[in-house]
Parts: sequence; structure tokens; C-alpha cells
Amino acid sequence: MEDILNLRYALDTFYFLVCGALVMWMAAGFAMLEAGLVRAKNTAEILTKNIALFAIASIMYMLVGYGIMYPEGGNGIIPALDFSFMFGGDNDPAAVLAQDPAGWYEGDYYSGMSDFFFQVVFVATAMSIVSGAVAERMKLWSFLWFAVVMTGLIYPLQGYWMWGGGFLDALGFKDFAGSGVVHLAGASAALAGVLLLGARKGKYGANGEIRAIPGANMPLATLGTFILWLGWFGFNGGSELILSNVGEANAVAAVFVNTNAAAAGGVVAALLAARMIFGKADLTMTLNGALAGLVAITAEPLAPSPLWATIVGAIGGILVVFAIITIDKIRIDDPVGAISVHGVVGMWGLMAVPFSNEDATFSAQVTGLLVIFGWVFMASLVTWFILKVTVGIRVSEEEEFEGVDIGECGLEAYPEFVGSRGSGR
Amino acid sequence: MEDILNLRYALDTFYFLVCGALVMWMAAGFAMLEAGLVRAKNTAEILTKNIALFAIASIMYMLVGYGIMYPEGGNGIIPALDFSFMFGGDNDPAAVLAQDPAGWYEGDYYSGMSDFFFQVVFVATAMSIVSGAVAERMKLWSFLWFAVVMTGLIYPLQGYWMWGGGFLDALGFKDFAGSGVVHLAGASAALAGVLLLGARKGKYGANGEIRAIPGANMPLATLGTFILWLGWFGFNGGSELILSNVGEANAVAAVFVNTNAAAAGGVVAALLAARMIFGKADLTMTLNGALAGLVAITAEPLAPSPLWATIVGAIGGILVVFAIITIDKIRIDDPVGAISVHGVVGMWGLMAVPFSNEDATFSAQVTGLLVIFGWVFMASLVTWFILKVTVGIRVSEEEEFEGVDIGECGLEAYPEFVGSRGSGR
Amino acid sequence: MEDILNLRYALDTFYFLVCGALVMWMAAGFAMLEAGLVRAKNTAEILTKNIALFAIASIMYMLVGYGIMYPEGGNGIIPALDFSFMFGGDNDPAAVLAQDPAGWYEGDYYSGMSDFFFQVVFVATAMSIVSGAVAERMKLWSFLWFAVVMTGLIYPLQGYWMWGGGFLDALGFKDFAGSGVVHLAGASAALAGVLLLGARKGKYGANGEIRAIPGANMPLATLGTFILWLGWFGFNGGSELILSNVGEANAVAAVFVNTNAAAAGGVVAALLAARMIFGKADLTMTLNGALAGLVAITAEPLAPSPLWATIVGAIGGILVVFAIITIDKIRIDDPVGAISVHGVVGMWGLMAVPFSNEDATFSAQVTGLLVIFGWVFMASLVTWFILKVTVGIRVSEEEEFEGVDIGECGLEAYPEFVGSRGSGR
Amino acid sequence: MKLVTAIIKPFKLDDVREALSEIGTSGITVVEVKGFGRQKGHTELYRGAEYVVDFLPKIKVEVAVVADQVEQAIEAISGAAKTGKIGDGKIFVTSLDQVVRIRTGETGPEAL
Amino acid sequence: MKLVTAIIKPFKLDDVREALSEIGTSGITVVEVKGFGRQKGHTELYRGAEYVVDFLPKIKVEVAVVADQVEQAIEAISGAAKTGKIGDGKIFVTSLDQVVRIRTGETGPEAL
Amino acid sequence: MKLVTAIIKPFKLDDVREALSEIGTSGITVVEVKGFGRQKGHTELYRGAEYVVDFLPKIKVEVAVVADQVEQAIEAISGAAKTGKIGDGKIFVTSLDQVVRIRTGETGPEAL
Ligand SMILES: Nc1ncnc2c1ncn2[C@@H]1O[C@H](COP(=O)(O)OP(=O)(O)O)[C@@H](O)[C@H]1O
Ligand SMILES: Nc1ncnc2c1ncn2[C@@H]1O[C@H](COP(=O)(O)OP(=O)(O)O)[C@@H](O)[C@H]1O
Ligand SMILES: Nc1ncnc2c1ncn2[C@@H]1O[C@H](COP(=O)(O)OP(=O)(O)O)[C@@H](O)[C@H]1O
Repeated sequence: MEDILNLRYALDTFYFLVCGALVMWMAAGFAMLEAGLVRAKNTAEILTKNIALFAIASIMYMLVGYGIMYPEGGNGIIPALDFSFMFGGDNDPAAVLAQDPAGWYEGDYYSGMSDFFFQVVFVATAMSIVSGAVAERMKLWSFLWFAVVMTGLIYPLQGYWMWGGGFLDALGFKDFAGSGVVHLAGASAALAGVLLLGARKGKYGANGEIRAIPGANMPLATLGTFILWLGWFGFNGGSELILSNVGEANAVAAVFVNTNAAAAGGVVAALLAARMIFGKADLTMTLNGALAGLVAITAEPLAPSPLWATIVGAIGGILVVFAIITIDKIRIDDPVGAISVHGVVGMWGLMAVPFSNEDATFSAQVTGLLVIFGWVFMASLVTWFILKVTVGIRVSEEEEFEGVDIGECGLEAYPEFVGSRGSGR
Repeated sequence: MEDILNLRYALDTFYFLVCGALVMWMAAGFAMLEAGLVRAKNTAEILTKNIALFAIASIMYMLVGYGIMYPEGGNGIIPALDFSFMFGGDNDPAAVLAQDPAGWYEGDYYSGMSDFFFQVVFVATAMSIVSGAVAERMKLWSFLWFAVVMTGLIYPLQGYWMWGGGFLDALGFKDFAGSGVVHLAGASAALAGVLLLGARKGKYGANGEIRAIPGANMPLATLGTFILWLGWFGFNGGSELILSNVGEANAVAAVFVNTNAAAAGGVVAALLAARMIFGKADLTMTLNGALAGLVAITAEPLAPSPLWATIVGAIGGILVVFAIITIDKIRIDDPVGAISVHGVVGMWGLMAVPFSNEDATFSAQVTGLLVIFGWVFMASLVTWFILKVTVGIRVSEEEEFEGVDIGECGLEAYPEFVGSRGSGR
Repeated sequence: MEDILNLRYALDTFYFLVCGALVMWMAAGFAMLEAGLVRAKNTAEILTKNIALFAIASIMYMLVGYGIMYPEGGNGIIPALDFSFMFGGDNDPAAVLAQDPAGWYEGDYYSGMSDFFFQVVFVATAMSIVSGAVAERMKLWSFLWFAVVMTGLIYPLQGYWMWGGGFLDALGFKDFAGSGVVHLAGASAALAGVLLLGARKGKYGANGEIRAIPGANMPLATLGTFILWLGWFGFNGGSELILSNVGEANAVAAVFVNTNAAAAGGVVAALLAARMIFGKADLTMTLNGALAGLVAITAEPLAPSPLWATIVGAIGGILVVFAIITIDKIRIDDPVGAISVHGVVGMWGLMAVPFSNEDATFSAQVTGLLVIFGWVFMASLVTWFILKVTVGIRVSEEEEFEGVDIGECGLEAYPEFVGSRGSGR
Repeated sequence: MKLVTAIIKPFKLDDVREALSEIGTSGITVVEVKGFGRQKGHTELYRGAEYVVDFLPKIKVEVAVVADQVEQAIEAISGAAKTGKIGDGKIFVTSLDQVVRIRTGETGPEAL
Repeated sequence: MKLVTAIIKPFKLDDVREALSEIGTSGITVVEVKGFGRQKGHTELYRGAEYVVDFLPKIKVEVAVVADQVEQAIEAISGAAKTGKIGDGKIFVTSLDQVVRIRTGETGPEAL
Repeated sequence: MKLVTAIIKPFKLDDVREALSEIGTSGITVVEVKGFGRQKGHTELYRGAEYVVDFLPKIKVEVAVVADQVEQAIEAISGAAKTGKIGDGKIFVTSLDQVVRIRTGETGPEAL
């Protein structure tokens, strides 16, 4: 039996690590997507933000966040705190093997380190969502300060409420891999930031006209989407948390199939919706459609049939097209569509759960949705506001015109490509 | 024993899912490769085609294709049909565990969902091959209609003949991971399309001269090749279908080694061949060489020694250089070399099998090759022809000159990079 | 028991293959990083070098290198040679299963083919380090000749001394995944090359001023860094070599966590250091910081706590900023900072081991460091020198001004992007 | 006929284009350039090495007008492109000997 | 000496280059520009927002010729660049006071 | 006032800029162009198809100077840009009717 348990533990741990690595890869996806959808003059800065936020999330979650989100013993609202993770340590092999095989999956059936690894990349994902929405005008350092607070406190607390066994979990709120806890949370923080930040110069004309500001590099944006698509197999697939028997292996496989199906549905639906509204096959909308499908299925990628998963994704794909247009119309300037993709469609994902999962109720879903949105939005608003009145959150008008790359990073993303270059050829 | 079977099932399923995810990643590889090898003005459209075809393949194969290719009970030519997959369901754990361990690998030893996941990304690969060959002049929507037919019917039927246990399988035709069933099939469909479509404007001069049309972005093309190389470990490695014992684990490892060796052989051979013919180290030929090596080994990546795998790949690498030049000379305009890489070298891959695998015969290989080519080419020709006389398959001359990005997608891939831009800076 | 052993073997083999595939992916990372940090006119050539060196490493290591590095029976300095790997063969399943389970992990507990696969991608990594440092002025073919010698002889010999059970191993030198054997080795070869090659034209002014030569494409450089970050989970994670029980699974998970933590530490530290010195958030330094963190932890990613891993990475990140500036000041022209990242920080990584691993001693670490540097530097210097006096290693001044892409590859990386293009639109 | 060439700040292009179309010019040609005048650029550090960014991105706008319209065009451009800060740009006027509209073959002021 | 500047459709560049070399011009300079004349551009939608693509990509071709050759050059360019559709482009002629070949120091028509 | 336009080899830009600033010109405008003169380009093979790279990358430098300074400017540019090899480039001089500094509204030589 001990041999079996060793293998089980190793397999489940490995599955967790592989899925975690795939989620880490999503950081590259967000970086490329956002770098493709901003203008060339703001590209180096968004890249800097993306790699720095991932690093900050990794450090803050290790120091503080993990110790807020997962220790046992909180009262459901206020978590018990335990910041010992940074000093290492994992399950004792002898103790692990001494566990009763009957209750195996309630015990320590995989490495605690692998658990952290999987969790930490989720925090980074939530934070990545924010960077796109505030792109092209937010100060780099203020953004990074926000990242410290978001990944150290705001995210972990609501994470505790749901996945850490807090009151949302007790309520019966269902959010398999985080349409709410990750995506809606990220979008809520983004929305708060955008509201305080205002639109990019030139986005809205004096007479109310909405101006298009085309993204500079479509191959990058597409690459980013494919990376996210791939990474999402880890995001949803790993969230089953167990692989090592027939039933669980089937479940993980179903999650992979449904995740892919929803993305596919999102692509086709957004492509057709854009075709119908604009008369053209708008690539950026199609990319957002893929992501919308993925966000939509994330709250429940296990229960649906492949057909229903496709439909859930397709509804997400249609929704995102209308959301982007609408949000633009009400003058909320979100260069990459993050609020629509992760926020609006994240809500749809949560509300779609009861259609396929009998254990879910609409009321619990609404409650969870409101709690996550309410907390993250308000806490973020306060944080952004403090940053605004202290260090400021918006670059100067001149820097914005010139591009934040020069102002914040002292270099250009493509120094040679736009017209002539000064020297160095 | 039950514990063992649970673990075996879980491990083989996980192996399948990981390999399937790697194959999915090949979609990004094709997208980047093609985006790098077309002109900037046609880039957004090829990206749109690539993501949309993957989505269409995912949906069509779920709805129809899988039900054509794999149900048991066909007569070898006409498959039995079973379209229930879309409603979900997987092996019953109790039944799985009740299977006789002796005949384990003939039974349901991994998740059916994971099987679908692995299969569906193969269809998308076949379809991806087509998009490159018809690039820069084909109508987006006609292409997508073709994708519906190809992934819903044309591919699955010949897939059934071989991998679904049809008459090609019975004949002793050997095609481990699809030099024929996937790559030659894709190339045959592409050839039919190109023949009906004609060359790009300006590709061939009035006096018969062949004009070079350089691809716009070499880093993207190289990235695409590396992605495909990585993905191919899943493509070939997963096609062993079993991992969970010493012999099978060895086999999977050998497939990984040989896949890498063949790609390496293809790179070096194509690099040297291009050096000898052109006097320069033509990067695009080198990239095609890598892919040629990979396609060549795909029909039999298990039996060869690493040395022989390298040679099989190297011959593929040389072949592809001559094939590209020859195909260009006979005025078949294939912007990315897809017909050469996947078609010509796919044939070489099939014919190379008997050199290392004693169970294979040249006659069976020729038969398989001709059947696949014949069916896919003819069926595609008819499909393309119907599209041509109904909705049309070629964009207008004006749109072609202006670039299909504007005409089909309403946006530019690099709106800022080519000379000046109108507004929005 | 046999069932258990089959599973163990399969799982450990699979873990090795997955990690190896991740390391192979690092080749794409180096290619993108370097393509982003050189000027546009030298991009196609660096891409060609990167894909060709990977292919050469794969072939040479199969033919010669593996047979130098790993056969048993050498005297610690001179290895026993065994070049039979190229003809294939793996552990006999029956013999494997007949091994005594008690001494299982000393026996053949995973596929020999998977071992080769994991090793071969390491050689390629070492060689990739060189290409960046000599970029923009070295002859393509001379570089490839060097790759033959480096991957066939120079790397494998010192690899034998350490990982093949040679005298460095006997001495108690500790280098878990290769801060020394891979990274310092690569950097030493690069340094020898750069010294014989000289700086790029225009890098240093007549009056001693140091001129900046900005890299052409920051998104590519960032993508490359993210790819390397992801691949490094395989690089370090796979170097534990065993996964299949609780203790080992914990160890692999700890390696993943620490690898990520060190990279994060490197990012934040380099970002802040650059901010303090330059007043700007220099993206390229931040990227180098991530890599520095990764290189630093590579010598010992298992023993540290997450906190200490972060600090080891952070020190690497600070070190790399100063190293780059200093190396530039002493007029060693390294366009991508490879010597600083892999050499200077590689040394730091080796010297940091005794802080967390009690089995390591500073004296053994210094010895190992000096042996690796001494051997690789001297052997490389001789090789580069022979190349210099025979075929030459530097392109002509004219070719350098025009860009090596045209001269070596006969094509441009971005033919359309710089100003106007001649024809073919 | 005269060719009025203005070197302006990139983000002023839209305003200049509108100002020109208001006075009824029939077409314009633009290109991205880099340049410096009194605005001398600044020093950046790239990986620790100094880097004089002396050439700043500008847009060059060319508009061909009949001689009478030159003053108007200059005013329109100046008005729209002016921020009052250094680097606002310059306007150059040259004489055109001939203008031809390719499509119709019209020449001279007709062709504008 | 005159400088003949033509704004043409990008895909016509090869034809124009050939036409010019046939009449024996000694060199040309080209650059990508964007512009509009009577051809006013069109409206696109990007993510739902309107987007006036008023500047269309064009190629600017400059060729310096001796005064006698101007007519010939105009004809060569017009002939090669004409499609008869709107947006075919324009030709501008200006006077050159001086031309210098850097390599030899030759000046005037010699230098062309 | 005159506009001196030079087409030079790209890597000579820094030298030319320095030479011009030494004689006291107040600003310059540059743009990447492609072109050919006597230097006719060469043939490349791309994937086996011939490919005449007739247009080589050049930099166009424009500097507006008072009439008196033209000779000096020509000499400065020639001196700095010359390698003695084919493809060194050309200098064209045209007359400027008017120059306006947008920021201040100054005109004529004042504005240079
Ligand atoms: N003498 C000149 N010759 C050519 N171009 C010039 C000259 N002076 C200025 N320019 C162009 O005009 C742009 C704006 O110049 P600016 O810095 O506003 O000059 P100033 O302050 O002298 O008016 C410069 O970037 C340059 O491209
Ligand atoms: N008045 C003008 N001044 C400067 N450039 C012009 C002018 N008119 C036309 N052009 C340039 O010529 C190109 C082609 O013009 P086109 O639309 O064919 O003009 P038209 O129809 O008036 O002849 C335009 O895109 C623009 O770049
Ligand atoms: N007659 C011309 N008209 C326009 N541009 C020219 C002409 N001759 C040369 N050029 C430009 O000058 C550049 C350098 O010319 P180059 O080959 O040095 O000419 P040459 O050898 O005749 O002096 C060319 O690439 C081209 O851009």
C-alpha cells in the first residue's frame, strides 16, 4: 500500500506542477496580448508592468497572501493568519504514508509546495488583468504599488472567503477555477482603476465621438491569445485538484475538453457577431471571443457536456462583443477589453453554473458575484485613490503624447521601426 | 490491483492530456509561421484564419468528425456513425476497474474524453496546413467554409480508414502519428485549393520569371517553427497511446528522441542544401527543413535508431529544398511551402517506414499514400470548386493589392509600422 | 510489485520527458531574447544561428558528446568512451523489473532514452548562451563550427567531470542543475569568443565613450525571457531526477517554487537597481534580472526556503546590473549581457550553495568554478583562435554596416518595416 | 503653385489635417521623420550606456496649394500645430514648377 | 535640373521604376508615405469605434533629371502609374539649384 | 534660404550630423528612404526565386540654411559621408521661398 500511496502522491503532485507551469505561462500570454493591443510607443512599459507584476505577485503571495488565504481556523470572514510558508517545509513523508488510505483525498495527498505553486500563478493572473485596462496612461510605479496591495491583501482575502473555506464556500457559491475569484476580481480592480484614471487622451472627441486607437501588433496579440488558451488547460484542468484515479482522471479530461470547446465557441460566436455588426472579421474581437469563452467556462468546466460547454463559450463570445462596444460608449476606456472579457463574461460564467451543476443555486451565485465585486472594487478604489492623492496615478499629458516608454522606461520598444532612427544602425 | 489500475488509468490519461495540450500549441506555431512568411498587409487575415480554423475544427469534430472516425462497426470503407460524443459521458469507473488486468491495454485504459482531446487537435493540425498555402489571396469566409467540410468530413473519413480501423489499417499500412493521415492529407487539400485559386498577383512575371515575395517577419516565422517543434513531441509522443509500463515508457522516450533527432537532421541538411544552391544560409529554408524533418519521422518515430532518425529527417530536409524550388518553377504558388513540407516530405515519411519497421511493406505504404492523396485531393477539389462557383474563393484584384487585412478584417496587423500612420499616435 | 515498478518507471520517465521538452523550449527563448536585443539588420542571422546550433547540439551530442559525458569507467579526468547510443537501445523491461525494489533508485529506474533527451537539451542551452554574446559581427559558419566542437567535446568533458561522476563530483562540488556546468560554461566560451572577436563597430567611440546600441524589438526580448522562465521549471525541476515517491515529489515541488521565487527576486531587484542608477525602469535590465535570478538558483534550487531563494535571486538581479555596466566599461562588448547573466551570476550561484546546503563547502565550490571556467575558457580560446586564423571569425566591415542578415542569410528579417521597400508589395 | 512642408509634433497631425481641410486644400501627404531644431533632444541610458536621443519623432506634412493660398495654409498649420513649447516645428515653402494629376493628365492648378 | 516627385500607388512601384530606367534616368529615391487627395479614404470600425482611414499608403518616388528630361519623366511615370481609378496619384516638379555626387565631388548635370 | 537634401549611407548619419552641427546649422530632419543611383543593387535568392534588391537603404538628411551657408553645408556633408565607394550618395539643393517657426511665428532667416 505504501508503494501505491507514494505513487499517488507523486502523480498528483506532478499533475499540479505541470498545470501550475501552464498557468505561469499565461503571464507571457497577457504580456503579449497587451503589448499587441497598445500603441508602439507604450509597449515597453506594458511589458515591464507585466513581468514586474508577476514577480511582485510571486513575492507578496509568498510573504503574505498565501498566509491569509489558506490557513485553517478563520471565522469565515476574518481569516486565521499563518505566514510561515516563506520558511519552507512540506508534508512529512512518513506521516503522509501513515494516513488512512480510505480518507486519502481528505488528507495531505500532494505536496504543499506544489499547492503554493499552483496558487501563486493564479494571483498573478488576476493582477495581469488589471494591467491591460489601465494601459497607456498609468504611472508604472503607482501600478506596481497597487500590485503589492492587490496580491498581498485584496485578492487573498476574497480567495479565503471562497477557496480557503470561508463564508462564500459555506453559502454554496460555486466557482470551480475562478470566473469570479480570479477573473471578476481582476476586472473589478481594473474598473476601479480606470474610473479614477480617466480615458486616454484623444480617445473621446470634444463632440462625444469615440475614436479608435488601433493596437500596434496583431501577431503579438494573437500569440498572447494562443498562450492564454494553452495555459487555461492548466488553469481549469489543475483546479480539479486530483488526478490519480479513474473518476478523477475522467474529470480532468472532461475539463480539458470543455475548456477547449468553450474557447472554440467563443471564437466562432465573436467572429460572427463582429461580422454581423461591423461587416468585417475583426481579429481583435475574435481574440477577445476566445478569452471570453475561456472565462465563461471557468466557473464550471466539469459538469457541462461538450456541446453545452461550446454554447456557454459562445454566449460569452457574443456578450463580449456587445460589452466592449457598450463600455466604450459609456466612456470607460479599456484598451484591451479586460473589463468586458474578465468582468462581464466572468459574471456570465458564474451565472451559468446552475444550468449544468445541480448543486449550484442562482442565489448563491449572485451573492458570490456581488461579494467579490463589492469587496474588490471598493478596496481597489480606496487603494487607487490613496495612490492618486499621494504619488499620483496618471502620467503627464506630455509623457502620454510622447509615449510612456520613453518617460517610464527610457527606451523604445521598436526603436528602429517607426520611420527613421537617430543612430546606431 | 484496483489501486494499480486506478493509477495506470490516471497516468495514461494524463500523458494523453499533456501530449494533446502540446499539439494544441501547434496551432499557435502555424499561426506564427504563416504570419511571418506572408507580407505585412496580409497578416491579420492569416491570423484570423488560423484561430478561426482551430475553433471550427474543435466544433465540427465534436459534432460530426469524431463520430465518423472512431465508432466501431463500420465496414472498413463506410464508417458506422455515432454522434453522441457531444452529449458527454466517459468510461464508468467501476466497469473500468472490473476489466481483466491481463487484457488491460485492449480495454478502456484511459479516459475517452482525453482520447477526443488528443484527436481533435490533430484535425486542427491538418487544417492549419491548408491556410498557409492559400495565403494572401483567398477569401476568408470561403476558407472557413472549407474548414467546416474538411474537419467535419474529409479528414475524419480517411482517418477512419486508417486509425479508426478501416481498410487501410487492415491492409497493413503504417502511419504512426500521421505523415499521411494528417500531413499529406492537409497538403493534398491545400494543393487542390491552390490549383483552383491561382498564384498571387505579381508572383510570376509576364515573361515567365519567378518573383520572390519575401515574408515580412522572420522572428515570427522562427518562433512558429520552434513552437511546432515543441508541439511535435506531443504529436508523435502521444501517438504511442500508452505510457504506463517499462516497455511503453521506453517507447515514448524513443519517440521523443527520434522526433528531436529528425528535426535536427532536417535543419542541418536544409541549411547545407540551401548554402550549396544559393550560396547563403537561407533562414526560411532552414525553418522548412526543421518541419520537413519532423514530418518525415512522423510516420515511424519509434522503430529507428537515433542515427537513422537523423538521416530520415535530413533526407526530408534536402527534399524540401528541392521540392519548394520545383513547385515554384511549375508555378504552383505556395507562400509558406506547405505543400512541399507536408505533402512531398509526408510521402517520403510514409515510404521511409519499411526501412526501419519490418512489419511495413512498400506496397501497403504506396497504397495508403495514394488513397489518402486521392480521396483528400478529389474531395477537396470538389469542395473548393463548389465554393468557387458559388461564393467565390479569390479576393478582388484591388483587395489583393491593398492587402486582405483591410478588406477582410478591417484593420492592419501593424498599423503603425509601415511608414507613417494617419492618426492615433 | 512488478505493477508498481512498471508505474514508477513510467512516471519517472514521463516526468523526465516533460521536463526535457520544457528545456527544449528554452531554445526558442534564447532565439527570441537575442532576436529582440540585436538590431533589425542582424536579426535573421541570429535566428539562423539559434535554430542551427540547437540542431548541431542535438546531432553532435548524440554522435559523440553523450558518449564522452556519461559512460561509466573513466578515471575521473579522462572519460571512458562509448559511442553506441546512436544505434539506439534502452533498458530491457524484464531486467528492469527484476531489480531489487530496495535498491530501485540506484538501478535503471527510468528510460535511458529519456535520460539522453533531458541531457541533450542542456548542451543546447550552454551553446545558446554563446550566440548572444558574439552577435552582430561573427561569421555564421565559424560560429557553427565552434558549436560542433563545443557540443561534441568541450561541454561533455567538463560535464563528465561533474555529472558523469568525475573528479569534481568526487571533490564534493555541488551544482544541482548547472549554474556552473551549463551557464558558467556557456559564458566562458562566450567570453573567449568575444575577446578574440572585438566589439561591434561603433560601440566604443574614438574618445573612449560607450555608445548604446538599442535592441530592435522589446516584445520579442520579453517573450524570450518568459519562455526561458517557463523552460527553467524543466531545467531545475527535472534535475532532481526522481519524482515517484513522497519525498521526491516534495523535492521537485520545492524546486519549482524556489525557481520561481528566485526569478521573481531577480526581476524586482534588477528593476529597483536600474531605477536607482538610471532613474528609469530599464526593461532590458529587468529581463536580465529575471534570468539572473534563475541562473543564481540553478546551483541549488532544492535546499533553500522560498524566502532565501528569493534573496539568492535578488542578489543575482543586482549583480547582473552592475556586471553589465562594468563589463561594458572594460570594453567587452556583449550585446545581450550573456556573460554577465550566465557567467558572473553563474559564479554567484555556485558560491551561494553552501549558505543553504550543508554538504557544500566554499573550497569545493571555488575549485569547481575555476576548473569549469579554466577548461572551457582555454579550450574555447584555442578553438576560436584556430577558426580565426583559418576561416576567420569576423564579417567584413562593410557587411557589418550593412547588417549580417543580407550578407550571411541573403534576406532581411523585416524586409518591409524599415522605411520603404523595393518591390513585392 | 507652392509646396508647403511642415514638420510638426506627431500628435498634432489630426488637428493640422482638419485645419487644412477647412481652408479647402485638396490633399496632403505625410511621412514620419525624425529631427531636431532648437529642441535638442535628451540623453537616455540604455543598459548603462549613454544614448543621445537627439532625433525626436516628427511628422512631415506636405500640401501643394496655389500661390494665393500659401499664407492661409501657413496660418492654418501654425494655428493647429502650436503648443507654444519648444519643438513645435517649422514650415518650409518651395515653388512648384509643375503639377500633374496622373489619373486625368490634368496639369497646373487644375491638378491640385 | 529638376526634381520630379511622384506620389503613386504602392503596387505600381515596379512599373514606374522600369519606365524610368527605360528613359535612362540614373537613379531614384523612394519612401513610403501616406496621403489623400480626391480619394478621401474610408471609414473602418475597430472594436466598434469609427476610424477614418483617410491616409492611404502611397509611395513617393523622387527622380532628379536634367531640365530637358522632365516631360519624358512625367510621361513615363504617368503611363506606368495610371490605373484610371481614383487615387492614382500626383506628380510635382521643382527646380534643383545644385546637385553634388558625394563620391566624386562632381556637380551639376554631371552629377546626375 | 536653401534646403540642402542629402541621400547618404545609413551608418554615416552620425558623422554627417556632427559635421553639420560644427558649421552651426540649427536643425535637421532625417528619414529612411531606399534608392539607387549608379550603385545598382544586387540579386538575392529567396527560397530559390531571384530577387533584385535594387533599392538599398539610405538616409535622407534635410537641412535648411541661409543661402550663404550652402557651400559650407555641402562640404560638411560630402566630407562626412564620403567613403569613396559607390553608393556614397548625392546632395540636392533647392530654394526655399519661406520658412516659419511655428512656436514663435518668426519667418525668414530668423526662423532657421
Ligand atoms: N534648419 C532646419 N533644417 C531642417 N529641418 C529643421 C530645421 N530646423 C528644424 N527642423 C525640423 O523641424 C523640427 C522642429 O524643430 P524645432 O525644434 O521646433 O525647431 P525650432 O525650435 O528651431 O523652431 C525638427 O525636429 C526638425 O525636424
Ligand atoms: N494637394 C496635395 N498636396 C500634397 N499631396 C497631395 C495633394 N494632392 C494629392 N496628394 C498626394 O497624392 C496622392 C494621390 O492623390 P489622389 O487621391 O490621386 O489625388 P487626386 O485624385 O486629387 O489626383 C495622395 O494620397 C496624396 O499623398
Ligand atoms: N537621379 C537621382 N534622382 C533621385 N535620387 C537619386 C538619383 N541618383 C541617386 N539618387 C539617390 O542617391 C542615392 C545614392 O546614389 P549613388 O548610388 O551614390 O549614386 P551615384 O553613384 O550616381 O552618385 C541613391 O540610392 C538614390 O537614393
